[in-house]
Amino acid sequence: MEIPLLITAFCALLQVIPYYLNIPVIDAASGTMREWMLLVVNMAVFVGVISLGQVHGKRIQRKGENWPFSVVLIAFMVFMAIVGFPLENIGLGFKNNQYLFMFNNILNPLGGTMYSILAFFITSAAYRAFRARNWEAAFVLISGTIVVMSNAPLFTSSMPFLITWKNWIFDVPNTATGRGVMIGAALGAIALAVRTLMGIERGYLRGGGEE
Amino acid sequence: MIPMWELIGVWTAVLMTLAIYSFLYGENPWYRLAEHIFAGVSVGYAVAFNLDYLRDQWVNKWSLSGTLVLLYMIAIFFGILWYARFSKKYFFAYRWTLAIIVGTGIGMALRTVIFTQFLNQIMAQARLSLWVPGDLLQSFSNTMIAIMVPCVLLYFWFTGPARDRGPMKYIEKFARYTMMAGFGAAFGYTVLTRYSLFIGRAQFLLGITPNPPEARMAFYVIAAAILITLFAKDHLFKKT
Amino acid sequence: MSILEKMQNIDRRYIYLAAWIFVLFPLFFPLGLPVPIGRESVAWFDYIEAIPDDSVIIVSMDYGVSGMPELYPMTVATMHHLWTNCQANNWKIIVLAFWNQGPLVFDTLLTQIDPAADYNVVYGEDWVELGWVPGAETGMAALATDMWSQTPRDYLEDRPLTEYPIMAEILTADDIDLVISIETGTPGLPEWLRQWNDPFGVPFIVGCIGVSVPGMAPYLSSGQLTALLPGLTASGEYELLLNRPGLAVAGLDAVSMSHLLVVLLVVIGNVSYFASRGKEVS
Amino acid sequence: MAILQSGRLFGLACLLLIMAAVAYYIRAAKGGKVPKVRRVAGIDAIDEAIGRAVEMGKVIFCSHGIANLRGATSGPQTLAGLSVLSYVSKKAIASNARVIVPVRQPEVWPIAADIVETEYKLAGRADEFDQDDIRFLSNNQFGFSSNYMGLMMREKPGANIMIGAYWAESLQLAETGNRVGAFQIAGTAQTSQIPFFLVTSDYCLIGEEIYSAGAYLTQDAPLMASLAGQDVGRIIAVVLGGLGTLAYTVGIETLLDLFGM
Repeated sequence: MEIPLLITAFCALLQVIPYYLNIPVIDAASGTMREWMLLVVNMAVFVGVISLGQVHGKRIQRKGENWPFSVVLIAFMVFMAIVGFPLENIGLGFKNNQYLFMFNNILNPLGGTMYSILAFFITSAAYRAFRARNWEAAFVLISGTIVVMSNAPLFTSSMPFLITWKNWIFDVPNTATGRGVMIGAALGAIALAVRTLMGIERGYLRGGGEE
Repeated sequence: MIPMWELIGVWTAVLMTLAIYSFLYGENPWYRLAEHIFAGVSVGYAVAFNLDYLRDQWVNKWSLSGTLVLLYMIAIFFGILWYARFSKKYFFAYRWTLAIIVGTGIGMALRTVIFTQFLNQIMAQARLSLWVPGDLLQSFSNTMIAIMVPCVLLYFWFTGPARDRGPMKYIEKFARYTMMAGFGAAFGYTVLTRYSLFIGRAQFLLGITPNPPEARMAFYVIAAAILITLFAKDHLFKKT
Repeated sequence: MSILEKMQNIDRRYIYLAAWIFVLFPLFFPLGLPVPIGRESVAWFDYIEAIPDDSVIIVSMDYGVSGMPELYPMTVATMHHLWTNCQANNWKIIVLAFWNQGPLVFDTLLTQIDPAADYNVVYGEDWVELGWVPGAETGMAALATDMWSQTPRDYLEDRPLTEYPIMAEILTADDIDLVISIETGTPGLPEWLRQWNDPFGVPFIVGCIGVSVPGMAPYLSSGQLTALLPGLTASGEYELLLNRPGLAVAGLDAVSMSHLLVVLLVVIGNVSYFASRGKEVS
Repeated sequence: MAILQSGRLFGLACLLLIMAAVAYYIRAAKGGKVPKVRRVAGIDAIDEAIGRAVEMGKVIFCSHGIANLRGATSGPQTLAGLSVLSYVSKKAIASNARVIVPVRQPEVWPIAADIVETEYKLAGRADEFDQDDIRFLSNNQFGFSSNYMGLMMREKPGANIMIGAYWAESLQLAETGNRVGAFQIAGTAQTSQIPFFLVTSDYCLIGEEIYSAGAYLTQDAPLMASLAGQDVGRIIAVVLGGLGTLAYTVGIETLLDLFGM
C-alpha cells in the first residue's frame, strides 16, 4: 500500500520547496496547509476521550480495581467539557463561572504542584548522582555543585568567585556539549526523515493494510 | 470576608496541591484522587479548547470564501478518519490522515533543522577566535570550545573502521568528560528553577501575598488530615 | 550495616522531608541571609533608570500562571519602577501579552497595586492595558505594522482605543522606544527579535526564568538584548536596589536554604561513599 | 538568483548533501555493501531490560515521549520513539510479556496502537492484543506525567523504556521509575533534559543515538547503512567548524559569508 507514503512525500515537499525556492504560489499553499493541518489535528481530541472512556468504562462495569476513581475521572471530564463547551449564548464557554472555578482552583494548582514536585526529585537525584565514583561522575559532581552554590546568595556572598566559575562552566563545557549534541541530533533527524520518505523506517506506516 | 465560593475554591486548591505532594510519601488514595481528577479535568478542558478553536477558525477565516469552506469540509473529513482506528474494517484509513501530519512534520523539520541545529551552530564555531589579544582567559576558553565541540561530535561516530583507531580512544574520553561537566552544570542550574516553583507553592500554602490568606488554615487542616490517614493506613492496618 | 552504608541508600522520603523543612522554615521565620547584588540586576536597574524622557514602553506579559512563582516578583518590581517614574519622565506604558494567561497574571498584580492611588498615574493617558494578542509570532508581526489591528479595544475597560489619548500617537513599532518582555518560553525573545528588532530596531530587555538563561546568552553578546533579569535571585536583588523588599526577597532565604540542603546532601553522600569504600578496602 | 531564497543557499546545499549521502549508503546496502556499525550500549541494553522484566514476571512500560508528530525538532523524536516501540513490542510478544504504552497526544495514539497490534498480527496472535494497554492518559503535560507516575507505582514495571522528546516531566518519570526499581533506558534529543535521564536511568541514549536506535535494533542492512550517511554529515560539520575557527582567527571572514549565502 503506497498511498500513505505518497501523501507523506507530497506534504513534506510542499513545506520544503517554498522555503528554499522563491515560488510564491507554493509558499502560499504551504502556509494554508499548515493552518489547515491544525484543523485536522484538533479533530483528534476525541480519540483521547474515547480511549479513556473505553478503559475506564470497562473498569466501572466490571467493578475492577480502583473503579471509583474511574467514576471520578469520567465525571470530571464530562463536566469540564460541558461547562467549557463553546456555546456562549446559553452561558457555557470560557467565561462560565463553573469553568473558571475548575480552571483556577483545580487545573492550575494541579499543574503548578506537579511542576514544583520536581524540586524534591532533583534533590534526591542529586544526592545519588553527585558522587565521585569515577572520573566521569566526578566531573558531574564538581560542575554541578559549583553551579548549585553559585545560585544561592548564601554562598556567593562569601565566595563571589563562584559566579565567575559558573560563567566559565556555562560558556565553555556546557556550550560545547549543547552544540555538539545538537549538531549530531540534526544529522540523526535528517537521516530519519530520509528513511521515512524512502519508506524503510520501521514502526511508522510500516506495511499497511492487513498482514 | 471573602465570598463562600471563593473560600471553597481556596480549600479545593489547597487539597489538590497537598494531594499531589502526598505522592512523596508513596502512592496512596489521595494522590490517586488528584491524579484521576487531573486526567478528567485536563481532557475535558482539551475538548472545550479544541472545539472553541475549530469554531473560531470557522467564523473568522474558513467560512469567508467558497474554496475555504470546501477546504474546511475536507479537513473535517480527514479529521473524522482518525476514528477509523476504532473500526475493525476500515482501521487503516486513519493512515491517510496520519501521512498528512507526518509528511508536514518532516517537511517542517527539513526546513529548520539544517539552520537552527546545524548551520547556525557551525557558524558559532566559525566565530571563535583562538587568539583574543590581551585576553588570555577568553583565548583559552575559545580554544577549549574549538576542541570540545568536534570531540563531542566524533564521540557519536557510528560506522567504518576509522572509529576503532587509536586517537579515537582519547577523543572519546575527552568528549565524555566534556559532556559530563556540561550536563552537570545544566543539572545544577535547574535546581534553582525547580526550587523557585516549590517556594511559590509553599508561599501559596502559607497564604503569603499575593495568595489568598485563607489558604493557610486550609493548609494546616488538610495537611493534618492527609498525614494522619497516611500514617494510619501504613502503621495501624498493615500490621494486622 | 553501618550508618555510613545506610546513609548511602537512605529512603528518599527523608530527603523529601528535609526539603520541606528547609523551605518552610525560612518562610515562617525569615532569616535575613545576606544577598550580594549581581551585575545583571544592577544593569537592569540602571537601564530602567536611564530610559529617556517621553519614551513609549511596551511591557509584554509573556508567561502564564505556571511561571508566576519565578517571574511574578520581578513583574511587580518592574511595574513599580516604571510607574514611579512615569509622571516625572513622561513615559507612556503599554501592557500587553502574547501568552493568553498573561492578562490573568496582570489582574493579580492589579489586585495588589492600584496604579492611580499608589503612583498617581492615569489610565488611558500614562498607561494602558491592551490584553492578550493572539497568534504568537504572526500576531507580533501584525502588531508591528499596526498597533491597533490586533486589539481594537483595551483589556481593562473594554472601550475602543480611540477613546484613549495615549494611543493617539502610537501607530506602529516605529513609535515604540523599548520592549520589556517577561517570559518563560515560546513565543518569547527569538520571535520578538525577528519581528521587531530586525526590521524596526526596537531595543529589548528581558526578564526570564532560570532555565532560559543559557539560551539568552547569545542575544546578550550580540547586543540584540540589552539587559537580562534572570530568575528569582536576580529579582530579589532588584527589589533591594529599589528599596522595596517584596516577594522575591522573602523567597531568597528559602532559595539559600534549599541550595544549602542540596550541597549538604552531596557532601554527606560523598563522605559516606568514601568512608564505606575505605572500609571495604581495609 | 531570484528563484533561490537568499540566505538559505548554503543550508540547502548542506541538506541535499547529507540527504544524498544517506540515500547513497542505503542504496549501496541493498547491493550488499554494509558498513560496520559500532555497538551502542544503551540500545543493546533494551534486550536486557525486556529479559529482566520477563524473568521477574513484571510489565514493561514503553513511552515515545510527549511530543506530537508536527514539531520541527520534536516530531522526529516521536518517530524515533515509535520505532523503538515496534521493536520492544515484538520482543515482548515473543516472550509473553505485557507492554503498557502511556500516550499523551491523541494524534499519536492510533499509531502506537497500530504498531503494537501489527506486531501481534505478525506473530500470529492478533486476538491477544489488548487495546487498553495503549493507554491515553491526558493531553496535559503534567496530567500525563502524574498519571504515568501513579501507574508506575501501582504496576511496578520491571522495565521502563523512554525514547522521544521530553520536557520537565523527564525527571518525574525517571525518578519514579528508579523508585519502583525498574530497569530504565531513557533517551532524548532535548539537550536540557539529557542530564536528568543520565543520572536516573540505567542507560541513557544521548541526542542522535535515539534516531539510530530503530535502525540499529532491526539490524536491517539498509537501515544500518543510513548511519554511514550521518557520519558524512558529521565530517562536514567537523571540517567546516574547524576551518571556520582557523579562518576567523587569522582574520578571514570569507567562510562566514559563504555560510550566510
